[in-house]
Amino acid sequence: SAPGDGVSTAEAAGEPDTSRTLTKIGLDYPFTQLPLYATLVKLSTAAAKQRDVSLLTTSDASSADTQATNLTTWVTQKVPAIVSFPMVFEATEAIAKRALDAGLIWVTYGGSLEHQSADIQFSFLKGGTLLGEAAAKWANEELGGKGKVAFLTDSTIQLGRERTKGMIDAFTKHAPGVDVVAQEQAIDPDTGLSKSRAVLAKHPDLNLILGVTDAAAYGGFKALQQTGRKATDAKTFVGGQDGAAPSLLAIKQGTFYRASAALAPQDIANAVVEVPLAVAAGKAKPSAQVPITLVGHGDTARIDDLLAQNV
Amino acid sequence: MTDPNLRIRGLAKSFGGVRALDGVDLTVPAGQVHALLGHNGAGKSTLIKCLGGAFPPDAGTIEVGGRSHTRLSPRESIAAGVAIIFQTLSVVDSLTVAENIFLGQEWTRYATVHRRAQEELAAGLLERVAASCSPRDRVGELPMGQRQLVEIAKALSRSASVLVLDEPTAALSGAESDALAERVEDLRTQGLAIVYVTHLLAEVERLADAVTVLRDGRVAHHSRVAGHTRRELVEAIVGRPEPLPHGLPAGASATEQTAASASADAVPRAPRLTVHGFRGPGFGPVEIEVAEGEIVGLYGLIGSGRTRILETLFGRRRASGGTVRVGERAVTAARPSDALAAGIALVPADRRRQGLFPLLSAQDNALLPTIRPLARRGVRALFAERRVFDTLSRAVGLRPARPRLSAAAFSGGNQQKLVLGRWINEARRVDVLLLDEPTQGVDVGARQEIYEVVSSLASQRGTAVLFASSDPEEVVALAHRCLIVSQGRITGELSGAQLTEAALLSAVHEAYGTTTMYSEGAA
Amino acid sequence: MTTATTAPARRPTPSPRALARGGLSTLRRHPLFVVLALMVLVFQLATGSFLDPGNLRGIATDAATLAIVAVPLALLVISGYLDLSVGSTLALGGLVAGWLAGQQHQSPAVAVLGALAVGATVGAVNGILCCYLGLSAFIVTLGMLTAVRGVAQQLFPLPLSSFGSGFAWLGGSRIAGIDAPVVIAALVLVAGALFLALTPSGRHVFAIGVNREAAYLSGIHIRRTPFALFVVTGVAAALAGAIKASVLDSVVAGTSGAGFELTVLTAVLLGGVALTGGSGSILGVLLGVLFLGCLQNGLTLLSVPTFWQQMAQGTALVAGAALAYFGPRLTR
Amino acid sequence: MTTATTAPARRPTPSPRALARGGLSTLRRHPLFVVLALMVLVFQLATGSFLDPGNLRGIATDAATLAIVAVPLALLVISGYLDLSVGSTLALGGLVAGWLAGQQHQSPAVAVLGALAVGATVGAVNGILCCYLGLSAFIVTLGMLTAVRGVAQQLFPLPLSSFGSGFAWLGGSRIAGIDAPVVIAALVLVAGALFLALTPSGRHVFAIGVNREAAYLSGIHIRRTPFALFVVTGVAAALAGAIKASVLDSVVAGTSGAGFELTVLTAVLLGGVALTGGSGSILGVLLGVLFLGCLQNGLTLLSVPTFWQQMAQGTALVAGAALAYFGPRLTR
Ligand SMILES: Nc1ncnc2c1ncn2[C@@H]1O[C@H](COP(=O)(O)OP(=O)(O)OP(=O)(O)O)[C@@H](O)[C@H]1O
Ligand SMILES: Nc1ncnc2c1ncn2[C@@H]1O[C@H](COP(=O)(O)OP(=O)(O)OP(=O)(O)O)[C@@H](O)[C@H]1O
Ligand SMILES: [Mg+2]
Ligand SMILES: [Mg+2]
Repeated sequence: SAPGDGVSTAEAAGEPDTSRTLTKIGLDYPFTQLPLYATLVKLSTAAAKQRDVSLLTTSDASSADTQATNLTTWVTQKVPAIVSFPMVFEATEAIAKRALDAGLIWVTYGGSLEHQSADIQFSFLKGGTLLGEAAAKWANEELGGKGKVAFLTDSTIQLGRERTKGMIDAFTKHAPGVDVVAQEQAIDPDTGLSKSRAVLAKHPDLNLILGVTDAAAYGGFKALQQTGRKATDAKTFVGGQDGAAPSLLAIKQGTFYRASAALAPQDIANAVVEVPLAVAAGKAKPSAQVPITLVGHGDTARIDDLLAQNV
Repeated sequence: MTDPNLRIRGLAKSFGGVRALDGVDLTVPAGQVHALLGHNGAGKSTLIKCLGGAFPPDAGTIEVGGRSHTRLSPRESIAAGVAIIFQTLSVVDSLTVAENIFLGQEWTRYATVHRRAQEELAAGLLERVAASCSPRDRVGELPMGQRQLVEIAKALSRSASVLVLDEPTAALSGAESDALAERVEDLRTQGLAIVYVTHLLAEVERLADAVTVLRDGRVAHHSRVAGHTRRELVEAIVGRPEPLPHGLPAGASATEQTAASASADAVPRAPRLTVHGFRGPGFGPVEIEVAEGEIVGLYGLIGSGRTRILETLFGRRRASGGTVRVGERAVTAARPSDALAAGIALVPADRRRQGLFPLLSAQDNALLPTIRPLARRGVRALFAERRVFDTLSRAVGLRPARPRLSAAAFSGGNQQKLVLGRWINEARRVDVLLLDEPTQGVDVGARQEIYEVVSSLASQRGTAVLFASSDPEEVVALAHRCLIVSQGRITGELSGAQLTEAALLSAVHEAYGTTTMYSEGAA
Repeated sequence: MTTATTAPARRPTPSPRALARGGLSTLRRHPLFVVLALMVLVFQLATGSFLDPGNLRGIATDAATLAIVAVPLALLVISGYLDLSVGSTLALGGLVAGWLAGQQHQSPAVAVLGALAVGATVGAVNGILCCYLGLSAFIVTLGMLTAVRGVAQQLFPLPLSSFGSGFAWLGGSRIAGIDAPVVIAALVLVAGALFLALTPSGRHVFAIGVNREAAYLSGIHIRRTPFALFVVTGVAAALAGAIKASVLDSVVAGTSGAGFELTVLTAVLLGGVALTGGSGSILGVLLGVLFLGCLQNGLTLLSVPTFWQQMAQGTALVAGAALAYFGPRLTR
Repeated sequence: MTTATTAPARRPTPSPRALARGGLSTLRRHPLFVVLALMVLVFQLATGSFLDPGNLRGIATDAATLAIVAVPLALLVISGYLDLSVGSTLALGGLVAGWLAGQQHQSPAVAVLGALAVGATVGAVNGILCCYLGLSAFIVTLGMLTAVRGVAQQLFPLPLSSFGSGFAWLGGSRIAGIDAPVVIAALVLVAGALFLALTPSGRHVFAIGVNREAAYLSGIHIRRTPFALFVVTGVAAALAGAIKASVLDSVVAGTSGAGFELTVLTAVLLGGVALTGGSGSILGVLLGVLFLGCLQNGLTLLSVPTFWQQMAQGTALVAGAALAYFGPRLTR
């Protein structure tokens, strides 16, 4: 359903005065172990301060159960606006409904729910697709559409499944001649490294490693280097998603780490503060779309910009 | 009901290469007490464990009350009417006395444990075995002797037709042993078949109708008791036709001889251990002086405070006052390592909890505190360790003398030798040796050998030995001098020609007056 | 109940005075009481809303699933075993219940029974491997944790949701004003306490944990009893999964109950159950569960920043252990 | 080494025949050998490339960090304790080393020493709480796991990378054709085995684990020895972290070493170290480490789908435990 519905629901159930002033926004981002988390909290807190709003955070430690517990606590405590990135969208529907029923503002982050005031959208599928397409294009140009690719995937959470699907579908569609030699679960550099090493032992001539996260892909990047691949090898392509600092640096240095599907943390932080404020102010279309872009070797300025946000 | 009796035929059991039982026959008719004797490691406990279902025998049959079994599970054994007191206590520390007595055979009402009924019954049983603990005490907090009595009460609680007791008196003093003997005689008249394992020949003489001696897993001797002398039994146990070892009191003459030799030794020498005004929770003040090379016994009833005195001297418990000197040096032992640093060592009474490392090898068990002193530049001296172990195992007659066998696989008496060996080996010097029930469960032959080792430690190295014992025979055989302990105080002293079994027994009797000896426990 | 739940406690003549003394000694045996009370006080003073009925209800509902699994797990630990597979069993139970209710349109009762059957199966496998074959419970149940999660994800690769209003009853209805999960948890706690205190098998659980050999020689079923506890633990985990599925109206194979095994085990151990077996009480387990529930809730209420929250959580665990262990300890 | 590493073993007269017999009895004591050999055979037959030098090198490097922590952890478990905080200590160690080398431009030696100092500190805190204050090692180190991770993320919220070529030496250089981490792991293994077999303290570790009370009465330092082992375990975890940081040329506070504690503990327990303390050997630990390393690698080589891989891993754990436990067991 359209986000507008959510807003009207919220207002119908909420206080009578139409222009609410928000003093508190709760940001519930579950993946506290990711580097993005710290950056996001920092930038959002700063953005919220500018608008005289204080920002609350949860500590979900990547546990869907803890997330549900913490969200329930917030709803019970009537935190006036909640921005939540549900680890499991289906599991959050009931809580979001309760929040709306209690007259709170509910902003879904990274997708949309049936019950919500607004959402902050970015397509994980699109991030994967961007990477897959870029890699396929490179394979067609540099390898003549032949070669071997390994995917570092994630099938445990929704975000991961979407990114994985976008990446693999786009790549295999645009570069059908490249052999897919492995699809291995890996989201952190350690696992990325050891899985890539195993794949390389069997396929020393592996050309591409595409990761569902930059962290995993970085592990693959190191595995290739450790099997003797020169950091600037022309027949090798590593790409990931997130826009994590080590990967951005590797791209900037012109290595065979060639691409990352990156989100700008500042854009997200702004949306985290502005979307609930827009809902509170009764704006017509409060939802926001955060762009995902692919950064590659040429994009030095963009990389510097992204790195500057990671402080 | 069938005629309750026990018939074992051709029982065999091996552990790895060791034949613990090798075709043993044993028949116990109803209304008879059958003593089962044998050296440490002869296979007595193994036979009993086969009977109790602890493990299956390799061959042979066990016939109880007319039904024959080739193997029994513990439940089948209980159902067949066998009640057993195992050598290593099988009580559960964190449960109460009553719960332990009825473990596995709970009295229930509406499918729940009928606590009150159990406690009332338990109180009766405890009274019958002259135990001073309450049915609601936690077993883990009781001293060894009381735990042994709980175990006996547990066996008595079952309406059994066969009762087996594996060294039931090893941790008991005279009074409790007497109470137990009366119980056993009662049960015999009630028609139970009773198997009684012991190393104390006096008990055999008092209780047994027949006797079987095992040696290395085979029946070495079988007879009715009447008409046999101690000498013949000892010969059968030790397996050598040798004269009764001196100091084994077969009668007054031997006792006098020991006493005489002790007093001959008693040339006044420098005091090695001096304890003055020593107090602690539940005992004291006590004054003890042990000279260089002197062996002093502490004799008293169960719960009289001997263990507490020894443990406090060793720093295992906190003293509340008094001074302790080793030679000229004043010692304040806040923990055992302090005491050891001052040259005081203790062989504790509770072998299983305080002494043994069941998973470790025999050599590690015997040499644990010796490894560091033997080591050179921080590296273990493996050859020296082996040499010390070999000497020790010869001196105490360890069986089997296998250094790498884990301690859990040794028989009870041999485990005791390992624990003792920790402080009486040649490589570990101590100035003051405290022994608490040093030879519990050790067979007659080895007991003599241990007395000799301890005596030579005293005479050759000048070690001062202070030991607690519940066995008057042992006190007479080992001690130069004996202190009578009663309710935490020293109430008398016997030495020289006065030191006889009879004197000891009457001394404790006087000290207590009547038989009430319940002392409020962990005060 | 207080005294009755504790291992070697019993009450022969419950006079008012004895009861008061019992209460005091219970306090001394469970210093976590004090820690918990202090924590509640601090949270209430700092937030002003910790003790609001709504908040307490939230804590209780969360603690409920924890308690349901913690009770049988505590029994298992007392008897000297361990089950690390409960997190995955919880997920599988929730998935099966949800699948039956949502996709197969079965009645809620059938859905729950289906989940319980699956839980019992996992528990039975654990039990056979650990009790009858004598394998290390740690490794076996850790293996099962991985394997069952794999099975769950293989069978249900996509999230399940919308189980219908009938199934929602399990997690959402109120019985005498109290949420159904809390009522179930209370029943489980009482059942566990009564079992330990009053039945012969309850005594046997302790005996097996303290001295397996002695228990065996006393004719106790040293395999069957822990086996049954494994099965019950599996059933409880599956029940908790079904409840969670009902509350959230959805289940995801990959994340449901992830890490739950450690949380439950922590609650059990905080509650004074020894990992080496042989001691523990249901009252302690309840305290451990409440401690974790209140801590999580209070820190969120205070909106402590994440990393500080992690530090606080770690420190609170240590402090909880410290106070819980200092009380009844002997000097050495 | 074979006999010398096992608990109650030593050899007075090492004749060739005795050695052969020793080898056989070692095999009987460590049936995991057979399991491992079988697994290697199956993987080699199925993939054809499992035994390639390149692949073996990969397995060895992965197993190296595991072994470095597994050895001191095994000693700790033998003495009756446990350390679950190694995953977070590993992360903190890696971060400190990386920060010193990368951002502070310190020499690699200083960077590594800094990491080790931090590891020693974490270990000392664990040791004081568990050995001197007598708190439950499970809860304390679980609390430290959470708290140290919080500290790491608070101090280093952003990933660190590019530590310079000097620091890369630690993880990347080769000594006599063997990767530096493997050489370090070999040294740690040998040191651990020699410690257990040849030093008095090695015996004390066993004695404390088997019977603390008896060890205390034998005058052994029942607190100081395990305390030292906690410190060494912390140091080893930090060293492993520095190595991992060097190999990856990056560290992420949130994910580095996450779950490592369970992997190490699994390796240790698979290797025959009893969780209840008192028994185990370094040879067994090595086998446990290799078992996990080969399993992970082989399943990846076979490109088994993720969920099947989980099931296979779980099953392999159980099978490993089964075979490792059946060999030397008595009937009951
Ligand atoms: N579990 C076991 N494993 C290996 N050997 C064992 C085991 N149990 C007993 N043995 C061996 O069997 C033999 C008989 O032991 P048993 O305990 O029956 O002796 P015992 O006659 O009871 O001696 P004691 O008088 O010392 O109690 C001994 O050599 C002992 O070492
Ligand atoms: N009658 C008793 N009931 C309960 N506990 C007791 C009793 N007697 C002693 N204890 C406890 O047992 C421990 C050791 O007791 P104590 O030193 O008095 O024994 P003992 O004189 O060595 O007797 P024995 O060694 O013959 O059993 C102490 O902790 C003491 O509190
Ligand atoms: Mg015996
Ligand atoms: Mg005593």
